[in-house]
Amino acid sequence: MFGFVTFLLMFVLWIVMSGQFDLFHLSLGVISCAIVARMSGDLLFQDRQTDFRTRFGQAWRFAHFTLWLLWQIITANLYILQLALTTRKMVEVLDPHIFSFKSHLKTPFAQFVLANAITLTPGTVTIRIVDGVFTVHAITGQAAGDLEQLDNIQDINEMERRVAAVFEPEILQNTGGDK
Amino acid sequence: MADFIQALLGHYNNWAFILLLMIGFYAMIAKNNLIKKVIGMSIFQTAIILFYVSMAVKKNSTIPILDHGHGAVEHAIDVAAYASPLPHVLMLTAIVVGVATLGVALAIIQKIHRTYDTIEEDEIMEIIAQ
Amino acid sequence: MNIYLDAIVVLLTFVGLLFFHGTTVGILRFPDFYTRMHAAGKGDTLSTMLILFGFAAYQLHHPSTATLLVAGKIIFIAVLVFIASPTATHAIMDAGYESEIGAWSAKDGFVSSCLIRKEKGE
Amino acid sequence: MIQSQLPILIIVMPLLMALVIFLLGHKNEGLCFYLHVLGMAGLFAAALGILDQVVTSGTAIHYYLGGWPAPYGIELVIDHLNSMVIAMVAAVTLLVAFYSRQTVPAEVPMRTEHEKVPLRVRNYYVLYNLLVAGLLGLTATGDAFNLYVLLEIATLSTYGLLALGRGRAYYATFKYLIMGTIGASFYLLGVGYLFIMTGSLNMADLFTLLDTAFMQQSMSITIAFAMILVGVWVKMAFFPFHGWLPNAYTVASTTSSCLIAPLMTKVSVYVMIRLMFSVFSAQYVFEILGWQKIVVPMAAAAILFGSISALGQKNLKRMLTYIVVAEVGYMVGGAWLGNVNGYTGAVYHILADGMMTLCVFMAIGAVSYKTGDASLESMRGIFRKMPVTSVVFLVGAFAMIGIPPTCGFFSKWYLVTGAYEAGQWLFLGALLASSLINAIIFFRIIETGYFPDFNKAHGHGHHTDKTVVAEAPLSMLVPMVITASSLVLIGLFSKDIINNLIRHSVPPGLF
Amino acid sequence: MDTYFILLGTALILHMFLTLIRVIKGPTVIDRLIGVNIIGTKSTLLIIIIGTALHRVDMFIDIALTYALLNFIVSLAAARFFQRKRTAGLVMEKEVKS
Amino acid sequence: MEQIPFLEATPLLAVMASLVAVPLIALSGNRPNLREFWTFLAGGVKLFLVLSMASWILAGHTHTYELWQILPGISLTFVVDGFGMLFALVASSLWILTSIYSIGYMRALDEHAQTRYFCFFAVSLSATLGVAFSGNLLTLYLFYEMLSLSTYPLVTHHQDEEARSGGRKYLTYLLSTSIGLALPAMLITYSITGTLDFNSMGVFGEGVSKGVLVALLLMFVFGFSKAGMMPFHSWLPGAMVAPTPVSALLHAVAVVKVGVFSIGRILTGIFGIDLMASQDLNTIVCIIASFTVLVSSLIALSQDNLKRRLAFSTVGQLSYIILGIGLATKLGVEGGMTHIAMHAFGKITLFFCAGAIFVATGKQYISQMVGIGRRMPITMFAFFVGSLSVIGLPPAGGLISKLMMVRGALEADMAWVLAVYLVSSFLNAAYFLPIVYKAYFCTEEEALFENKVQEAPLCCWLPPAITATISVVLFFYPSIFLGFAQVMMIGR
Amino acid sequence: MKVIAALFSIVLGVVLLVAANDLPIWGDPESPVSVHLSSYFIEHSVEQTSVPNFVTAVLADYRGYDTMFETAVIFCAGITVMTILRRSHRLRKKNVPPRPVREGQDIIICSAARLIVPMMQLFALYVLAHGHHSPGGGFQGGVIFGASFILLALAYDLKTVLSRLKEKTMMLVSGLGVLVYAGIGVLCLFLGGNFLDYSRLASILQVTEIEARSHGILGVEVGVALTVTCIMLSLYADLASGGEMDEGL
Ligand code: NA
Ligand code: NA
Repeated sequence: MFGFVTFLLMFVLWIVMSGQFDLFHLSLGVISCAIVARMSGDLLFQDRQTDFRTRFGQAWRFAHFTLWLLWQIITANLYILQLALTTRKMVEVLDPHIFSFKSHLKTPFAQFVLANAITLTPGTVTIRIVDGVFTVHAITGQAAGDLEQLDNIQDINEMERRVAAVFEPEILQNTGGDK
Repeated sequence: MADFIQALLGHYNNWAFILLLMIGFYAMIAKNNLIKKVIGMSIFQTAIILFYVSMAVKKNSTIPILDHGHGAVEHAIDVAAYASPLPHVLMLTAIVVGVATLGVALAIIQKIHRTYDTIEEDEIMEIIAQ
Repeated sequence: MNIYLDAIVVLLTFVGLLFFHGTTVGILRFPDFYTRMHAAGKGDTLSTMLILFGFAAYQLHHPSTATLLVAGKIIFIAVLVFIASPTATHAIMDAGYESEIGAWSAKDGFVSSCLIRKEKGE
Repeated sequence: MIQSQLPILIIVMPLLMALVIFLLGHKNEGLCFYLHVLGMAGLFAAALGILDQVVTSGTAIHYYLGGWPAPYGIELVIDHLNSMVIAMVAAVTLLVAFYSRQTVPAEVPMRTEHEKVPLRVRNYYVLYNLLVAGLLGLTATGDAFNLYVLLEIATLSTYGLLALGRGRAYYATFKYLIMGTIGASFYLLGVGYLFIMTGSLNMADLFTLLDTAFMQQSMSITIAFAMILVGVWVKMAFFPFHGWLPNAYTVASTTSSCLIAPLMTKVSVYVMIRLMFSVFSAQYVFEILGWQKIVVPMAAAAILFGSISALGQKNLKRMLTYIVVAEVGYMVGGAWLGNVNGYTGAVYHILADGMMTLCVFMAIGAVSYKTGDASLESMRGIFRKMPVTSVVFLVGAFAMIGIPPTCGFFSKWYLVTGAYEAGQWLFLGALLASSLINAIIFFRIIETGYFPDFNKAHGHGHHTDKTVVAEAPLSMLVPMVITASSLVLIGLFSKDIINNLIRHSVPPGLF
Repeated sequence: MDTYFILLGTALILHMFLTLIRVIKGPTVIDRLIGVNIIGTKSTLLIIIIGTALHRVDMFIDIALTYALLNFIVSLAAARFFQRKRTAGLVMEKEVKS
Repeated sequence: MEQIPFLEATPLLAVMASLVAVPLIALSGNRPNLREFWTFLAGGVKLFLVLSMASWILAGHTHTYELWQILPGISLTFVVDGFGMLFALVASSLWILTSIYSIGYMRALDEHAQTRYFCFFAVSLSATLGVAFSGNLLTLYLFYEMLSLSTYPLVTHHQDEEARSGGRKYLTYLLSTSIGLALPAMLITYSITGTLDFNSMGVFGEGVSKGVLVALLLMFVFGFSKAGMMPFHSWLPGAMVAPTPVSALLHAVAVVKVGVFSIGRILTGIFGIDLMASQDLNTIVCIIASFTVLVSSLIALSQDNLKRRLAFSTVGQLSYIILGIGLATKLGVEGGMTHIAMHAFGKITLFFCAGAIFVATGKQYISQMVGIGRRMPITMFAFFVGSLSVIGLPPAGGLISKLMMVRGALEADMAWVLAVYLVSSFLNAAYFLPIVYKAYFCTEEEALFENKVQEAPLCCWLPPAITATISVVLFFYPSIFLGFAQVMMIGR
Repeated sequence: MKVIAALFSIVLGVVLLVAANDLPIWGDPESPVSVHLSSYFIEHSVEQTSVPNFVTAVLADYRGYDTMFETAVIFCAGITVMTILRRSHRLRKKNVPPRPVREGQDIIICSAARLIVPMMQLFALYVLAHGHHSPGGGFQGGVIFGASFILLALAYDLKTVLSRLKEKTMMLVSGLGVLVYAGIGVLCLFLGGNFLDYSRLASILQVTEIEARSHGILGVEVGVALTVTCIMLSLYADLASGGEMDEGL
């Protein structure tokens, strides 16, 4: 099943890339997709427990999340632009420091999304994840504040909440749900 | 002399490759660090590749792949419209050869490093001399 | 139609260029490796994506299967950049952190690698 | 059918054999040797076939790869000149193939229980076959760029073969790699200038295109020629570009040096001759450029330098490598004398020197195989211990010195005659001086091998300590003996070789 | 529009040269890596711009994609390499302080 | 065309006879008698083959056998003519005698590696005959080098430090001169003339400048340094470290005579007598030879080691021969050629005797040989006869050839050469006769030998006796060898 | 040394500048390079091989012989590096400087790699299959495919990749690639043509001779891709792990 889905996804990609729709090239496409599905079919879907209905839901929520993220990225870039082009001294505008927090997210993919989201959003960059503990570099105290404020394990920050809503809604129920 | 300078200016494209060639050649000979020598080697080869590829250039021509948009299969192919394919072909080969050599060179340097614990040529020479 | 499309193209690419400008100035101006990474990570991703979107839009000038597929491919590249760029940023950041590159702090100026090590809990 | 396909068979056979050994030798490493010998035997037969074809037909064979006509596709051109070189290469590789039976497993350890995937013996033979394919390919080709590709595959496999040696092999190989790349790059650059000026890569086509007043006056063409020359000179270790060779060949394993020393430099010399006369012309080289005034004295310097350096060496293999450097001077000088005798001597010496280098390297290899090193001291009393090896070495040494009827004499004959005719007295003197120095060098070894250790056995008369004969294994002796006899045969049949092959290949414009 | 693209390309190249300053200045290897990574990403764009200018973007798009992929892998590899080495930052620290 | 009374390939067979024996000798190494049988068989066959051609040659014919064309215009060719025949006859007949002597000598001293010794002996003989029958310079050069190399193991037979240095000197001189001088001279000759075949008219036509000729002449004369022309002579005394039979055969016959023969061949066959005379080349040769004759004789006087004294004597006598041929007159050339034979029999006798003394007493120095004549009468008598021949006194063959050379000098109007001959003969007498005198005519007290010293074994004294006898016979019947020399000069 | 090297470099530069004197003007459509052979290829390669990409046509057909050896060069480099870097067990024990071990997996990179690798591989195959029409072909496809494995190795470690693609298989396939190329050449030879004369494949493939050339080109490109893929990975594995084949970078 996962192999077949991979095959289908790959074939869509093939169609986009190929631009040749004669039988010869299509059959080459089928062969190619089969090869990829065979060789790397296990890569695309890491956990095999989730069924496809759940996955469709995730994809839908993820699209929403992406839109929000895009906006965040744009603000992040505006922020960078502002910092970079400021006439003030760096001492006045920057106050970088490194901090850690423990994430509630369980699946690697969710952690990955969270990490990259942190990186792309204003003021923070993920340095590493070790056993669910994120080490983050913040460019100013204010930027960090959002992520750092929580010492309480029960609490969850804004970013993590949004990611959890996409991939692991059950976490939100355990931690007290949406704020 | 004036003619000569004129000619040099007329072939400004050669300067880049000659400069790269000189840098690479110098690094290959003069650098003490084996890795830097190898980098020099790569620059040297790249310079030659640049030289060849620059030959392929034709004014007002495009890449040497038949443009389907112009329906060229039906009509006679306009030679002037395409850059020369041959230098590209040759350099594809040269690049591959360069990469192969680079790989072998790096493998040998690893071995040298393991044997002498250094990749500085003078230090290796000293060890050998002992 | 074409004028609007061109306007979109110019807008997207120009904003992209602007962010790229921010990135460039940022990595030149920011005081330490970590802060530079901020500029590089965010600015590079978005500016690249925006310019790519601009070119994808430009393909719609002559809409046909071929050009649509090209636009699709450009989008595909943008998706790739979206995944790859923050990942690369993280990898470089992690390498610098592991290498214990000295950090800059507003209070003390440069913090030596010892402090970084302390923060890492070693 | 097979007749007409021989030109490509000699190249594809070793290539395919490399792959077959690679694939089949994976399971059974012992199989590699047999496959290898089989392939080399077939190759030798094909090489003889092609030689016969050329001699019988009296014209060059053209083979169009992919069926594409000459300047557009790549063609193989086999004429009197390279059919001889091909036969030489095939013979050397076959002989070394036999020879390698014991030496390769001894020097390149077989797979053991604990090792992950070395399979070095298999890889050794694969590289060996690739080297042969490269050498034969570059000898047979009629395309200047194809020559570069094949030169590189030959060199690359050489790096592998050399790096399998011991001790300092890696550093020496690295230096070789850098120099080899410089050489190849210069060649490529030269070809680039030819290409930009003519638009062609086919040698015959280039020859035609270069045969105009404009081209002959062109500075770019002159510099193309210079670049190509420097390139092949580096590859053949022509003085003063020789620096890499002694180190690289000394530290190589026995089989590698037996294989590479006779072939690599000789084939490079062939390449130089081929390019001088088949791309450029005798008229261009000798009359328009007239560089023989510089190159022949350089060759003389190479000879003297090589010989004198050899004189100072304690390690026999190293000594031989310097002799190789000197011998390159012979051939380059001969080719640049600009007359028929010089040309004949140079081409004949490619054959002769290939075989005699093989002979002495094999003999020294056998000694070091038995005694564990290749110093002069290892030769002590070798005439008693290894009589056959000693005789083989003796024959090789005589050839190197130039004692008739070994082939070395005849090449010197033509070279000296050519030098005399060209009035190149320095070169003539260098030839004679090097013969003398070779005599001293080899005589010193022979003496060491002939006399017992004076510290052990005093006085004359009764040598009670009967040294036990400990000859090298038969797999080494047989090729050695064949090689040694070939030195005499090549000498005795020199007239036939010259009349039937070399004289037909003399380029127009030589007097 | 072609003119605009050429201007865009020129601006990109200009910025790439600016980025090159960071590559040259360092001070640590990893600082240089930042610059190289950015230049690589922007080269992808440059390829597409060239393709557009030549009206053969359908051909250049594959090259651009390849370049983007390889650039990612190269950056990743370099980062991994220096992460493993751990000394990349230390070596340069003296320079930073002085 | 007359039918030749022998096989076409006889010269080749004669050359090969001893070469074929080599493997046989080598294989029967552990059965000495069988081994020596092969040596004798080969010697006999060889001598027979040479003799079978003798009458044909004496009748004024020459026989050519072309074996193999080796270079354009140059073949491996055997030519049998008077000069070659003369030399071949001397060499092959003396081989048999030397073999007898060798057996006695080697077995008496229980030498090591006898098999090797006999093998290389045989190879050397082949090379010698090859030189004798060479039809052109290249063939000659080939066998010349073969001889140099195959005698090396003989010279260094003892394989001790002394042998090594002697052998080193030996090869150094021979190879360096042949490669450094003779080879280029040959090549230049070939370049100029396009041939290397021997021709009694010479190969250089008109128009070769005298400078080139002189240069070539010098290169040849010094290039074939087996002839021991000063200053390239010092290998010869050094090579005396060899066992005596080797010294005897090789240094009285094979090696040195090959050198002389080669030079003779070149003077007569490459330059040609007429050219020599007309271009005054003969004067140059004569001056070099005369110098060597006188100086070597003087050195010989001062040697106490018998073999070394003989060696320097040889150096002088070889130059006699060159001097004779160098006169470039009929009588001079004939005398020179004949002297090869005369000196060979005389000198080999002397060497045999020296060896016999060594075998019997272990003594090598002349000063230790006082009174030996009483203990070894036959040996010392043979020695006496041999020295007469070398000095040129009756009744020994040496006188005949010397007289011819003297007459040749007169014929050539070179009276000063006469003086050289006379002075040198006087010196010869001065270094030989005192040995004989002290051997026989010392007082009882002076004698250094005890009564138990006896003659050496039969194998050791018989050969010198035979050669001494032949020396005397040659005085009465010089035409045995003179005939061949005269054949060469027919028509002059 | 440095002065001499600099001197040599300058001499080289000057010589080349002098040579540049009578070269054709850059971009001149009448220059020999543009006219002599190249114009033939541009004019005829489509009608003779039905490959619109002139570079591919020349690379794999007109000069396919070069390309075969180029593949062999890669193969050669692969086994050379492998042979050089692998050590015998005995030697491995001592003399190995300890390398810092990387702790755990980097979730971020791993996840990104999992997403990218399949797409990359498909793209590689696309590049290989479309070499006739767009800039691509065996080398390019092979490089990308090989790079996809390298990406995986960077994200996880070498062992993971080698458990997916066994080293034995990898090496065998690399040889197989060259064999495919040379084998097609030999097949043409058996079908009565010259070596690499793909038009002879027409009888087997049941197409016209021109199309047979096109298919022949694809065939050899597949061979090239196989070799390049495997050797890319092999080179990375050997070089990055120093022949230990354990972790990679
Ligand atoms: Na190619
Ligand atoms: Na392609």
